[in-house]
Amino acid sequence: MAVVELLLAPLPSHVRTARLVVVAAARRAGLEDGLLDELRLAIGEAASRAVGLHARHAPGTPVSVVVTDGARGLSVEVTDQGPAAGPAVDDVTEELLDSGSDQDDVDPDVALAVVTGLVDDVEVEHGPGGTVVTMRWPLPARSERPGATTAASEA
Amino acid sequence: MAVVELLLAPLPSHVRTARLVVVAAARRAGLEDGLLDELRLAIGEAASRAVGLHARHAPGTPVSVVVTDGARGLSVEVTDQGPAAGPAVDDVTEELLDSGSDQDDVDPDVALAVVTGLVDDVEVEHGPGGTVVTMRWPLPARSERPGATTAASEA
Amino acid sequence: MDLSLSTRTESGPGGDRTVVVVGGEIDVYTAPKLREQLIDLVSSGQYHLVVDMEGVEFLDSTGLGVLVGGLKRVRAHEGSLRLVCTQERILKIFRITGLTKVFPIHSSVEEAVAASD
Amino acid sequence: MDLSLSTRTESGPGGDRTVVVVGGEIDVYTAPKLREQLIDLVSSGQYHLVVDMEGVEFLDSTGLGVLVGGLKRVRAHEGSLRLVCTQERILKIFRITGLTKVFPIHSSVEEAVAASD
Ligand SMILES: Nc1ncnc2c1ncn2[C@@H]1O[C@H](COP(=O)(O)OP(=O)(O)O)[C@@H](O)[C@H]1O
Ligand SMILES: Nc1ncnc2c1ncn2[C@@H]1O[C@H](COP(=O)(O)OP(=O)(O)O)[C@@H](O)[C@H]1O
Repeated sequence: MAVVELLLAPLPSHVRTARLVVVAAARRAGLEDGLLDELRLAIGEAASRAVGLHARHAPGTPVSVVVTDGARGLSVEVTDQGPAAGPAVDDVTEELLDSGSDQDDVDPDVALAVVTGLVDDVEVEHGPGGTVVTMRWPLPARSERPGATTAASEA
Repeated sequence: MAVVELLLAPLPSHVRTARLVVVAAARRAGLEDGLLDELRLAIGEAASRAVGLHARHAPGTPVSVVVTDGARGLSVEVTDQGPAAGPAVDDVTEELLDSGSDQDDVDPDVALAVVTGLVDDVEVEHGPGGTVVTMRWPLPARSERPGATTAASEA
Repeated sequence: MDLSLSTRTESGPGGDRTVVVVGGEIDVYTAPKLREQLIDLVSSGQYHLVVDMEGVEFLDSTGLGVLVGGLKRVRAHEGSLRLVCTQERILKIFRITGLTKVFPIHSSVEEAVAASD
Repeated sequence: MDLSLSTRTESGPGGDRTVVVVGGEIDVYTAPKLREQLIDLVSSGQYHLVVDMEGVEFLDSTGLGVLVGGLKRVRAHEGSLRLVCTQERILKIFRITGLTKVFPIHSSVEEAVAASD
Protein backbone atom coordinates (compact mmCIF):
# COMPACT_ATOMS: atom_id res chain seq x y z
CA MET A 1 0.00 0.00 0.00
CA ALA A 2 1.21 3.51 -0.80
CA VAL A 3 1.71 4.96 2.64
CA VAL A 4 2.44 8.49 1.56
CA GLU A 5 1.99 10.25 -1.71
CA LEU A 6 3.33 13.75 -2.14
CA LEU A 7 2.77 16.19 -4.97
CA LEU A 8 5.17 19.11 -4.87
CA ALA A 9 5.23 22.35 -6.79
CA PRO A 10 8.64 22.35 -8.50
CA LEU A 11 10.45 24.78 -6.21
CA PRO A 12 13.86 24.17 -4.63
CA SER A 13 12.44 24.79 -1.16
CA HIS A 14 10.20 21.74 -1.46
CA VAL A 15 13.05 19.33 -1.87
CA ARG A 16 13.59 19.52 1.85
CA THR A 17 9.92 18.68 2.41
CA ALA A 18 10.36 15.58 0.28
CA ARG A 19 13.34 14.53 2.40
CA LEU A 20 11.44 15.07 5.64
CA VAL A 21 8.39 13.15 4.49
CA VAL A 22 10.21 10.21 2.99
CA VAL A 23 12.56 9.80 5.95
CA ALA A 24 9.65 10.01 8.41
CA ALA A 25 7.63 7.46 6.42
CA ALA A 26 10.61 5.11 6.15
CA ARG A 27 11.26 5.22 9.90
CA ARG A 28 7.61 4.43 10.47
CA ALA A 29 7.85 1.54 8.01
CA GLY A 30 10.76 0.15 10.03
CA LEU A 31 13.74 0.90 7.79
CA GLU A 32 16.85 0.31 9.85
CA ASP A 33 18.53 3.42 11.24
CA GLY A 34 21.77 2.70 9.39
CA LEU A 35 20.00 3.18 6.06
CA LEU A 36 18.29 6.48 6.85
CA ASP A 37 21.21 8.70 5.78
CA GLU A 38 21.46 6.86 2.47
CA LEU A 39 17.71 7.21 1.97
CA ARG A 40 17.80 10.94 2.86
CA LEU A 41 20.51 11.65 0.32
CA ALA A 42 18.93 9.46 -2.36
CA ILE A 43 15.49 11.04 -2.11
CA GLY A 44 17.13 14.46 -1.94
CA GLU A 45 18.99 13.84 -5.20
CA ALA A 46 16.01 12.29 -6.96
CA ALA A 47 13.70 15.11 -5.87
CA SER A 48 16.18 17.91 -6.74
CA ARG A 49 16.61 16.34 -10.14
CA ALA A 50 12.86 16.19 -10.78
CA VAL A 51 12.25 19.68 -9.39
CA GLY A 52 15.06 21.08 -11.54
CA LEU A 53 13.71 19.43 -14.68
CA HIS A 54 10.17 20.68 -14.01
CA ALA A 55 11.37 24.18 -13.23
CA ARG A 56 12.82 24.25 -16.75
CA HIS A 57 10.37 22.10 -18.71
CA ALA A 58 7.08 21.86 -16.80
CA PRO A 59 6.88 24.67 -14.25
CA GLY A 60 3.13 24.27 -13.69
CA THR A 61 3.24 20.54 -13.05
CA PRO A 62 3.92 19.01 -9.67
CA VAL A 63 6.58 16.41 -9.04
CA SER A 64 5.24 13.21 -7.51
CA VAL A 65 6.86 11.21 -4.72
CA VAL A 66 5.24 7.96 -3.60
CA VAL A 67 6.39 5.87 -0.65
CA THR A 68 5.11 2.30 -0.58
CA ASP A 69 5.57 -0.25 2.14
CA GLY A 70 5.01 -3.55 0.36
CA ALA A 71 6.05 -7.14 -0.05
CA ARG A 72 9.28 -6.08 -1.80
CA GLY A 73 10.24 -3.78 1.03
CA LEU A 74 10.16 -0.03 1.04
CA SER A 75 9.91 1.63 -2.33
CA VAL A 76 10.24 5.31 -3.11
CA GLU A 77 9.12 6.40 -6.54
CA VAL A 78 9.89 9.86 -7.93
CA THR A 79 8.13 10.78 -11.15
CA ASP A 80 9.02 13.74 -13.32
CA GLN A 81 7.68 15.05 -16.61
CA GLY A 82 11.05 16.12 -17.89
CA PRO A 83 13.01 14.97 -20.91
CA ALA A 84 14.58 11.53 -20.73
CA ALA A 85 17.67 11.10 -18.60
CA GLY A 86 20.92 11.44 -20.53
CA PRO A 87 23.23 8.47 -20.92
CA ALA A 88 24.44 7.25 -17.54
CA VAL A 89 27.34 9.35 -16.34
CA ASP A 90 30.33 7.05 -16.07
CA ASP A 91 32.64 9.46 -14.37
CA VAL A 92 30.72 11.51 -11.81
CA THR A 93 33.90 13.23 -10.73
CA GLU A 94 34.56 14.52 -14.24
CA GLU A 95 30.95 15.54 -14.67
CA LEU A 96 30.99 17.46 -11.40
CA LEU A 97 34.26 19.13 -12.31
CA ASP A 98 32.80 20.14 -15.66
CA SER A 99 29.37 21.29 -14.63
CA GLY A 100 29.88 22.24 -10.99
CA SER A 101 30.15 25.87 -11.59
CA ASP A 102 27.60 28.59 -11.72
CA GLN A 103 24.26 27.05 -12.29
CA ASP A 104 21.85 27.12 -9.40
CA ASP A 105 20.17 23.93 -10.44
CA VAL A 106 21.27 20.46 -9.75
CA ASP A 107 22.87 18.67 -12.70
CA PRO A 108 20.18 16.03 -13.39
CA ASP A 109 22.64 13.44 -14.64
CA VAL A 110 24.97 13.87 -11.68
CA ALA A 111 22.01 13.56 -9.32
CA LEU A 112 20.96 10.34 -10.99
CA ALA A 113 24.52 9.02 -10.89
CA VAL A 114 24.64 9.68 -7.13
CA VAL A 115 21.35 7.84 -6.66
CA THR A 116 22.52 4.81 -8.61
CA GLY A 117 25.91 4.86 -6.91
CA LEU A 118 24.32 5.00 -3.50
CA VAL A 119 21.32 2.70 -3.64
CA ASP A 120 21.64 -0.98 -4.55
CA ASP A 121 18.18 -1.39 -6.02
CA VAL A 122 17.30 1.46 -8.40
CA GLU A 123 15.19 1.35 -11.54
CA VAL A 124 14.96 4.20 -14.02
CA GLU A 125 12.13 3.97 -16.52
CA HIS A 126 11.54 6.53 -19.16
CA GLY A 127 8.02 6.52 -20.63
CA PRO A 128 6.12 9.02 -22.75
CA GLY A 129 4.97 10.87 -19.62
CA GLY A 130 8.39 11.35 -18.11
CA THR A 131 10.88 9.46 -16.00
CA VAL A 132 10.14 7.30 -12.98
CA VAL A 133 13.03 6.66 -10.60
CA THR A 134 12.20 3.80 -8.22
CA MET A 135 14.48 3.09 -5.27
CA ARG A 136 13.94 0.08 -3.01
CA TRP A 137 15.25 -0.92 0.38
CA PRO A 138 14.66 -4.10 2.32
CA LEU A 139 12.56 -3.92 5.46
CA PRO A 140 12.84 -6.19 8.47
CA ALA A 141 10.12 -8.83 8.74
CA ARG A 142 6.89 -7.20 9.84
CA SER A 143 6.87 -8.82 13.25
CA GLU A 144 10.26 -7.31 14.08
CA ARG A 145 9.36 -3.77 13.14
CA PRO A 146 9.16 -1.14 15.80
CA GLY A 147 5.56 -0.44 16.67
CA ALA A 148 4.34 -3.64 15.02
CA THR A 149 1.89 -4.24 17.81
CA THR A 150 0.59 -0.70 17.65
CA ALA A 151 0.11 -1.04 13.92
CA ALA A 152 -1.88 -4.23 14.45
CA SER A 153 -4.12 -2.64 17.03
CA GLU A 154 -4.71 0.28 14.68
CA ALA A 155 -6.37 -1.91 12.06
CA MET B 1 -1.33 27.18 -6.78
CA ALA B 2 -1.34 24.07 -4.62
CA VAL B 3 2.21 23.98 -3.35
CA VAL B 4 2.04 20.63 -1.63
CA GLU B 5 -0.49 17.85 -1.82
CA LEU B 6 -0.18 14.92 0.53
CA LEU B 7 -2.08 11.64 0.49
CA LEU B 8 -1.65 9.69 3.70
CA ALA B 9 -2.58 6.15 4.60
CA PRO B 10 -4.83 6.55 7.65
CA LEU B 11 -2.35 5.56 10.36
CA PRO B 12 -1.67 7.56 13.52
CA SER B 13 2.03 7.69 12.72
CA HIS B 14 1.34 9.76 9.61
CA VAL B 15 -0.25 12.61 11.49
CA ARG B 16 3.23 13.77 12.42
CA THR B 17 4.22 13.71 8.74
CA ALA B 18 1.27 15.96 7.97
CA ARG B 19 2.41 18.40 10.65
CA LEU B 20 5.99 18.43 9.34
CA VAL B 21 4.94 18.97 5.75
CA VAL B 22 2.38 21.66 6.38
CA VAL B 23 4.61 23.61 8.75
CA ALA B 24 7.53 23.41 6.31
CA ALA B 25 5.34 24.54 3.40
CA ALA B 26 3.88 27.40 5.43
CA ARG B 27 7.34 28.68 6.44
CA ARG B 28 8.33 28.56 2.81
CA ALA B 29 5.19 30.48 1.88
CA GLY B 30 6.16 33.17 4.37
CA LEU B 31 3.69 32.59 7.21
CA GLU B 32 4.88 34.63 10.16
CA ASP B 33 6.72 32.69 12.86
CA GLY B 34 4.17 33.64 15.50
CA LEU B 35 1.49 31.67 13.66
CA LEU B 36 3.47 28.47 13.17
CA ASP B 37 2.52 26.92 16.53
CA GLU B 38 -1.15 27.59 15.86
CA LEU B 39 -0.82 26.09 12.39
CA ARG B 40 1.02 23.03 13.74
CA LEU B 41 -1.69 22.30 16.28
CA ALA B 42 -4.53 23.00 13.84
CA ILE B 43 -3.21 20.71 11.11
CA GLY B 44 -2.41 18.11 13.78
CA GLU B 45 -6.02 18.14 15.02
CA ALA B 46 -7.54 18.17 11.54
CA ALA B 47 -5.29 15.34 10.36
CA SER B 48 -5.82 13.20 13.50
CA ARG B 49 -9.54 13.66 13.09
CA ALA B 50 -9.48 12.55 9.44
CA VAL B 51 -7.09 9.67 10.11
CA GLY B 52 -9.26 8.48 13.01
CA LEU B 53 -12.42 8.61 10.89
CA HIS B 54 -10.78 6.72 8.03
CA ALA B 55 -9.31 4.11 10.35
CA ARG B 56 -12.88 3.31 11.39
CA HIS B 57 -14.85 3.98 8.21
CA ALA B 58 -12.51 3.91 5.22
CA PRO B 59 -9.27 2.12 6.17
CA GLY B 60 -8.15 1.62 2.57
CA THR B 61 -8.60 5.24 1.54
CA PRO B 62 -5.96 7.90 2.02
CA VAL B 63 -6.58 11.19 3.77
CA SER B 64 -5.76 14.21 1.64
CA VAL B 65 -3.98 17.37 2.79
CA VAL B 66 -3.50 20.23 0.34
CA VAL B 67 -1.52 23.38 1.04
CA THR B 68 -2.18 26.30 -1.28
CA ASP B 69 -0.42 29.61 -1.41
CA GLY B 70 -2.90 31.88 -3.15
CA ALA B 71 -4.46 35.28 -3.34
CA ARG B 72 -6.44 34.66 -0.16
CA GLY B 73 -3.31 33.73 1.76
CA LEU B 74 -2.25 30.30 2.88
CA SER B 75 -4.94 27.66 2.83
CA VAL B 76 -4.73 24.15 4.24
CA GLU B 77 -7.46 21.76 3.21
CA VAL B 78 -7.96 18.40 4.90
CA THR B 79 -10.42 16.05 3.21
CA ASP B 80 -11.81 12.91 4.79
CA GLN B 81 -14.31 10.30 3.63
CA GLY B 82 -15.86 9.84 7.04
CA PRO B 83 -19.39 10.46 8.23
CA ALA B 84 -20.47 14.08 8.65
CA ALA B 85 -19.16 15.98 11.62
CA GLY B 86 -21.51 15.94 14.60
CA PRO B 87 -23.14 19.14 15.81
CA ALA B 88 -20.50 21.65 16.89
CA VAL B 89 -19.34 20.95 20.42
CA ASP B 90 -20.28 23.92 22.51
CA ASP B 91 -18.44 22.92 25.64
CA VAL B 92 -15.09 21.37 24.72
CA THR B 93 -14.19 21.01 28.38
CA GLU B 94 -17.28 18.89 29.08
CA GLU B 95 -16.73 16.86 25.95
CA LEU B 96 -13.12 16.17 26.91
CA LEU B 97 -14.13 15.26 30.45
CA ASP B 98 -16.75 12.86 29.07
CA SER B 99 -14.81 11.24 26.29
CA GLY B 100 -11.22 11.65 27.43
CA SER B 101 -10.85 8.21 28.76
CA ASP B 102 -9.72 5.01 27.21
CA GLN B 103 -10.05 5.33 23.51
CA ASP B 104 -6.85 5.52 21.51
CA ASP B 105 -8.42 7.64 18.82
CA VAL B 106 -8.92 11.30 18.82
CA ASP B 107 -12.50 12.43 19.48
CA PRO B 108 -13.36 13.88 16.04
CA ASP B 109 -15.72 16.49 17.43
CA VAL B 110 -13.24 17.69 20.04
CA ALA B 111 -10.54 17.89 17.38
CA LEU B 112 -12.80 20.01 15.20
CA ALA B 113 -13.74 22.21 18.14
CA VAL B 114 -10.04 22.84 18.83
CA VAL B 115 -9.48 23.77 15.18
CA THR B 116 -12.37 26.20 15.14
CA GLY B 117 -11.39 27.61 18.52
CA LEU B 118 -7.83 28.14 17.39
CA VAL B 119 -8.03 29.38 13.83
CA ASP B 120 -9.96 32.50 12.86
CA ASP B 121 -10.81 31.47 9.32
CA VAL B 122 -12.11 27.89 9.17
CA GLU B 123 -14.70 26.42 6.84
CA VAL B 124 -16.22 22.96 7.29
CA GLU B 125 -18.10 21.60 4.30
CA HIS B 126 -19.79 18.28 4.30
CA GLY B 127 -20.52 16.85 0.85
CA PRO B 128 -21.46 13.41 -0.36
CA GLY B 129 -17.79 12.37 -0.55
CA GLY B 130 -16.89 13.39 2.98
CA THR B 131 -15.88 16.45 4.93
CA VAL B 132 -13.48 19.16 3.83
CA VAL B 133 -11.95 21.30 6.58
CA THR B 134 -10.33 24.42 5.13
CA MET B 135 -8.19 26.64 7.32
CA ARG B 136 -6.78 29.94 6.10
CA TRP B 137 -4.09 32.29 7.33
CA PRO B 138 -3.00 35.64 5.96
CA LEU B 139 0.40 35.92 4.34
CA PRO B 140 2.57 39.02 4.19
CA ALA B 141 2.60 40.76 0.82
CA ARG B 142 4.70 38.75 -1.61
CA SER B 143 7.48 41.30 -1.81
CA GLU B 144 8.00 41.14 1.94
CA ARG B 145 8.25 37.39 2.13
CA PRO B 146 11.52 35.77 3.05
CA GLY B 147 13.19 34.41 -0.01
CA ALA B 148 11.00 36.43 -2.36
CA THR B 149 13.93 37.22 -4.59
CA THR B 150 15.04 33.61 -4.65
CA ALA B 151 11.52 32.57 -5.55
CA ALA B 152 11.49 35.02 -8.42
CA SER B 153 14.80 33.84 -9.77
CA GLU B 154 13.53 30.29 -9.59
CA ALA B 155 10.77 30.91 -12.11
CA MET C 1 10.69 13.90 18.51
CA ASP C 2 9.70 10.71 20.16
CA LEU C 3 7.80 10.58 23.43
CA SER C 4 10.02 9.99 26.44
CA LEU C 5 8.77 9.04 29.87
CA SER C 6 10.47 8.59 33.20
CA THR C 7 9.14 8.45 36.73
CA ARG C 8 10.55 9.07 40.19
CA THR C 9 9.16 9.46 43.68
CA GLU C 10 9.45 12.64 45.74
CA SER C 11 8.10 13.12 49.19
CA GLY C 12 6.14 16.21 50.02
CA PRO C 13 4.26 17.48 53.05
CA GLY C 14 1.16 15.58 51.92
CA GLY C 15 3.02 12.31 51.36
CA ASP C 16 4.79 10.68 48.44
CA ARG C 17 4.22 12.04 44.96
CA THR C 18 5.05 10.20 41.75
CA VAL C 19 6.64 12.58 39.28
CA VAL C 20 6.18 11.58 35.64
CA VAL C 21 8.59 13.48 33.39
CA VAL C 22 7.25 13.66 29.84
CA GLY C 23 9.34 14.80 26.88
CA GLY C 24 8.76 15.09 23.14
CA GLU C 25 5.50 14.99 21.28
CA ILE C 26 2.18 13.78 22.66
CA ASP C 27 -0.15 13.08 19.77
CA VAL C 28 -2.49 10.39 18.48
CA TYR C 29 0.54 8.19 17.73
CA THR C 30 2.39 8.50 21.03
CA ALA C 31 -0.48 9.17 23.47
CA PRO C 32 -1.14 5.44 24.02
CA LYS C 33 2.30 5.12 25.68
CA LEU C 34 1.48 7.89 28.12
CA ARG C 35 -1.93 6.37 28.85
CA GLU C 36 -0.33 2.99 29.62
CA GLN C 37 2.14 4.65 31.93
CA LEU C 38 -0.60 6.42 33.87
CA ILE C 39 -2.69 3.24 34.05
CA ASP C 40 0.32 1.27 35.32
CA LEU C 41 0.99 3.80 38.05
CA VAL C 42 -2.59 3.80 39.26
CA SER C 43 -2.75 -0.01 39.11
CA SER C 44 0.31 -0.17 41.31
CA GLY C 45 -1.31 2.07 43.89
CA GLN C 46 0.26 5.42 43.03
CA TYR C 47 -2.60 7.87 43.25
CA HIS C 48 -0.78 11.19 43.65
CA LEU C 49 0.83 12.12 40.37
CA VAL C 50 2.77 15.16 39.18
CA VAL C 51 3.15 15.26 35.40
CA ASP C 52 6.11 17.40 34.43
CA MET C 53 5.35 18.77 30.95
CA GLU C 54 8.35 21.10 30.65
CA GLY C 55 9.98 18.87 28.03
CA VAL C 56 6.85 18.51 25.93
CA GLU C 57 7.26 19.91 22.43
CA PHE C 58 3.81 19.21 21.09
CA LEU C 59 0.47 18.34 22.69
CA ASP C 60 -2.85 17.82 20.97
CA SER C 61 -6.37 16.94 22.04
CA THR C 62 -5.60 13.22 22.12
CA GLY C 63 -2.91 14.00 24.69
CA LEU C 64 -5.36 16.12 26.66
CA GLY C 65 -7.79 13.20 26.60
CA VAL C 66 -5.14 10.95 28.11
CA LEU C 67 -4.40 13.45 30.88
CA VAL C 68 -8.12 13.77 31.61
CA GLY C 69 -8.35 9.97 31.70
CA GLY C 70 -5.49 9.90 34.22
CA LEU C 71 -7.19 12.52 36.34
CA LYS C 72 -10.39 10.48 36.46
CA ARG C 73 -8.45 7.39 37.49
CA VAL C 74 -6.60 8.99 40.38
CA ARG C 75 -9.74 10.77 41.54
CA ALA C 76 -11.51 7.42 41.76
CA HIS C 77 -8.94 6.70 44.50
CA GLU C 78 -9.08 10.14 46.10
CA GLY C 79 -5.79 10.90 44.44
CA SER C 80 -4.49 13.93 42.55
CA LEU C 81 -2.92 14.76 39.22
CA ARG C 82 -0.98 18.01 39.03
CA LEU C 83 0.71 19.39 35.96
CA VAL C 84 3.96 21.33 35.75
CA CYS C 85 4.04 23.62 32.76
CA THR C 86 5.32 27.10 32.05
CA GLN C 87 5.52 26.87 28.25
CA GLU C 88 3.12 29.34 26.71
CA ARG C 89 2.33 27.29 23.60
CA ILE C 90 1.41 24.26 25.72
CA LEU C 91 -0.57 26.31 28.23
CA LYS C 92 -2.52 27.77 25.34
CA ILE C 93 -4.19 24.50 24.48
CA PHE C 94 -5.23 23.99 28.11
CA ARG C 95 -6.71 27.46 28.01
CA ILE C 96 -8.55 26.99 24.69
CA THR C 97 -10.13 23.79 25.92
CA GLY C 98 -11.01 25.13 29.35
CA LEU C 99 -8.83 22.54 31.07
CA THR C 100 -7.00 25.18 33.08
CA LYS C 101 -10.08 24.98 35.32
CA VAL C 102 -9.77 21.21 35.60
CA PHE C 103 -6.06 20.67 36.24
CA PRO C 104 -3.96 22.36 38.89
CA ILE C 105 -1.04 23.76 36.87
CA HIS C 106 2.22 24.60 38.63
CA SER C 107 5.35 26.36 37.56
CA SER C 108 7.80 23.88 39.08
CA VAL C 109 7.92 20.30 40.30
CA GLU C 110 8.81 21.56 43.81
CA GLU C 111 5.69 23.68 43.89
CA ALA C 112 3.52 20.80 42.69
CA VAL C 113 4.99 18.34 45.19
CA ALA C 114 4.52 20.84 48.02
CA ALA C 115 0.90 21.58 47.09
CA SER C 116 -1.96 19.96 48.94
CA ASP C 117 -5.60 19.85 48.09
CA MET D 1 17.95 23.40 9.48
CA ASP D 2 18.85 26.53 7.69
CA LEU D 3 22.26 27.16 6.21
CA SER D 4 24.54 29.24 8.41
CA LEU D 5 27.75 30.87 7.25
CA SER D 6 30.47 32.78 9.03
CA THR D 7 33.99 33.68 8.08
CA ARG D 8 37.17 34.58 9.95
CA THR D 9 40.83 34.95 9.09
CA GLU D 10 43.59 32.80 10.57
CA SER D 11 47.23 33.09 9.78
CA GLY D 12 49.23 30.00 8.98
CA PRO D 13 52.79 29.29 7.90
CA GLY D 14 51.76 29.80 4.25
CA GLY D 15 50.01 33.11 4.91
CA ASP D 16 46.47 34.14 5.81
CA ARG D 17 43.67 31.66 5.38
CA THR D 18 39.98 32.56 5.28
CA VAL D 19 38.02 30.05 7.28
CA VAL D 20 34.38 29.68 6.19
CA VAL D 21 32.32 27.90 8.83
CA VAL D 22 29.27 26.26 7.30
CA GLY D 23 26.40 24.84 9.34
CA GLY D 24 23.05 23.25 8.54
CA GLU D 25 21.86 21.86 5.26
CA ILE D 26 23.46 22.48 1.88
CA ASP D 27 20.98 21.54 -0.81
CA VAL D 28 19.47 22.94 -3.98
CA TYR D 29 17.61 25.54 -1.92
CA THR D 30 20.45 26.80 0.23
CA ALA D 31 23.47 26.19 -2.03
CA PRO D 32 23.10 29.57 -3.79
CA LYS D 33 23.94 31.32 -0.50
CA LEU D 34 27.14 29.36 -0.15
CA ARG D 35 28.07 30.04 -3.78
CA GLU D 36 27.54 33.77 -3.28
CA GLN D 37 29.74 33.70 -0.20
CA LEU D 38 32.57 31.96 -2.05
CA ILE D 39 32.25 34.33 -5.00
CA ASP D 40 32.36 37.34 -2.67
CA LEU D 41 35.50 36.09 -0.97
CA VAL D 42 37.31 35.49 -4.23
CA SER D 43 36.17 38.85 -5.61
CA SER D 44 37.62 40.55 -2.55
CA GLY D 45 40.96 38.87 -3.12
CA GLN D 46 40.79 36.00 -0.66
CA TYR D 47 42.20 33.06 -2.56
CA HIS D 48 43.14 30.66 0.24
CA LEU D 49 40.00 29.20 1.75
CA VAL D 50 39.34 26.62 4.43
CA VAL D 51 35.74 25.45 4.47
CA ASP D 52 34.84 23.99 7.85
CA MET D 53 32.06 21.44 7.24
CA GLU D 54 31.86 20.04 10.77
CA GLY D 55 28.48 21.69 11.36
CA VAL D 56 26.96 20.50 8.09
CA GLU D 57 23.97 18.23 8.58
CA PHE D 58 23.16 17.50 4.98
CA LEU D 59 25.05 17.88 1.73
CA ASP D 60 23.92 16.89 -1.73
CA SER D 61 25.35 17.06 -5.23
CA THR D 62 24.27 20.68 -5.69
CA GLY D 63 26.41 21.51 -2.66
CA LEU D 64 29.30 19.56 -4.11
CA GLY D 65 28.90 21.51 -7.34
CA VAL D 66 29.22 24.77 -5.41
CA LEU D 67 32.37 23.58 -3.66
CA VAL D 68 33.84 22.50 -7.00
CA GLY D 69 32.93 25.91 -8.41
CA GLY D 70 34.76 27.55 -5.49
CA LEU D 71 37.80 25.39 -6.06
CA LYS D 72 37.95 26.39 -9.72
CA ARG D 73 37.71 30.05 -8.78
CA VAL D 74 40.54 30.03 -6.26
CA ARG D 75 42.71 27.92 -8.56
CA ALA D 76 42.32 30.54 -11.26
CA HIS D 77 44.24 32.76 -8.80
CA GLU D 78 46.72 30.10 -7.70
CA GLY D 79 44.73 29.79 -4.50
CA SER D 80 43.56 26.80 -2.48
CA LEU D 81 40.33 25.42 -1.04
CA ARG D 82 40.68 22.94 1.78
CA LEU D 83 37.84 21.18 3.53
CA VAL D 84 37.56 20.26 7.19
CA CYS D 85 35.34 17.25 7.70
CA THR D 86 35.37 14.21 9.96
CA GLN D 87 31.69 13.28 9.69
CA GLU D 88 31.37 9.87 8.09
CA ARG D 89 28.03 10.55 6.38
CA ILE D 90 29.37 13.72 4.77
CA LEU D 91 32.67 12.10 3.79
CA LYS D 92 30.69 9.33 2.14
CA ILE D 93 29.30 11.58 -0.55
CA PHE D 94 32.78 12.90 -1.34
CA ARG D 95 33.91 9.31 -1.64
CA ILE D 96 31.00 8.17 -3.84
CA THR D 97 31.57 11.03 -6.23
CA GLY D 98 35.34 10.65 -6.32
CA LEU D 99 35.85 14.16 -4.92
CA THR D 100 38.14 12.90 -2.17
CA LYS D 101 40.76 12.94 -4.94
CA VAL D 102 39.94 16.54 -5.81
CA PHE D 103 39.72 18.26 -2.41
CA PRO D 104 42.28 18.15 0.35
CA ILE D 105 40.19 17.03 3.35
CA HIS D 106 41.47 17.73 6.85
CA SER D 107 40.38 16.63 10.27
CA SER D 108 40.69 20.03 11.94
CA VAL D 109 40.86 23.69 11.04
CA GLU D 110 44.34 23.91 12.60
CA GLU D 111 45.57 21.16 10.33
CA ALA D 112 44.04 22.81 7.26
CA VAL D 113 45.47 26.22 8.12
CA ALA D 114 48.90 24.71 8.72
CA ALA D 115 48.90 22.76 5.46
CA SER D 116 50.73 24.02 2.43
CA ASP D 117 50.61 22.85 -1.11
N1 LIG E 1 3.48 11.47 15.72
C1 LIG E 1 4.64 11.33 16.36
N2 LIG E 1 4.84 12.08 17.46
C2 LIG E 1 5.96 11.93 18.13
N3 LIG E 1 6.93 11.09 17.83
C3 LIG E 1 6.76 10.34 16.74
C4 LIG E 1 5.63 10.43 15.95
N4 LIG E 1 5.77 9.59 14.91
C5 LIG E 1 6.93 9.01 15.09
N5 LIG E 1 7.53 9.44 16.18
C6 LIG E 1 8.74 9.00 16.78
O1 LIG E 1 9.84 9.00 15.93
C7 LIG E 1 10.63 7.87 16.33
C8 LIG E 1 11.27 7.20 15.20
O2 LIG E 1 10.51 6.15 14.76
P1 LIG E 1 11.03 4.68 14.93
O3 LIG E 1 12.28 4.52 14.12
O4 LIG E 1 9.88 3.77 14.65
O5 LIG E 1 11.41 4.69 16.47
P2 LIG E 1 11.31 3.58 17.60
O6 LIG E 1 12.51 2.75 17.35
O7 LIG E 1 11.36 4.39 18.87
O8 LIG E 1 9.97 2.91 17.41
C9 LIG E 1 9.74 6.89 17.03
O9 LIG E 1 10.31 6.44 18.23
C10 LIG E 1 8.46 7.57 17.17
O10 LIG E 1 7.88 7.47 18.44
N1 LIG F 1 16.01 22.84 1.66
C1 LIG F 1 16.37 23.48 2.76
N2 LIG F 1 17.56 23.21 3.31
C2 LIG F 1 17.95 23.85 4.39
N3 LIG F 1 17.23 24.79 5.00
C3 LIG F 1 16.04 25.07 4.51
C4 LIG F 1 15.53 24.44 3.38
N4 LIG F 1 14.30 24.91 3.14
C5 LIG F 1 14.09 25.81 4.06
N5 LIG F 1 15.12 25.93 4.88
C6 LIG F 1 15.32 26.85 5.95
O1 LIG F 1 14.29 26.90 6.88
C7 LIG F 1 14.22 28.26 7.33
C8 LIG F 1 12.85 28.70 7.57
O2 LIG F 1 12.33 29.29 6.46
P1 LIG F 1 11.97 30.83 6.48
O3 LIG F 1 10.91 31.04 7.51
O4 LIG F 1 11.71 31.21 5.07
O5 LIG F 1 13.35 31.41 7.03
P2 LIG F 1 14.15 32.74 6.68
O6 LIG F 1 13.45 33.76 7.51
O7 LIG F 1 15.55 32.43 7.13
O8 LIG F 1 14.05 32.92 5.18
C9 LIG F 1 14.82 29.11 6.26
O9 LIG F 1 15.73 30.02 6.80
C10 LIG F 1 15.38 28.20 5.27
O10 LIG F 1 16.67 28.51 4.84
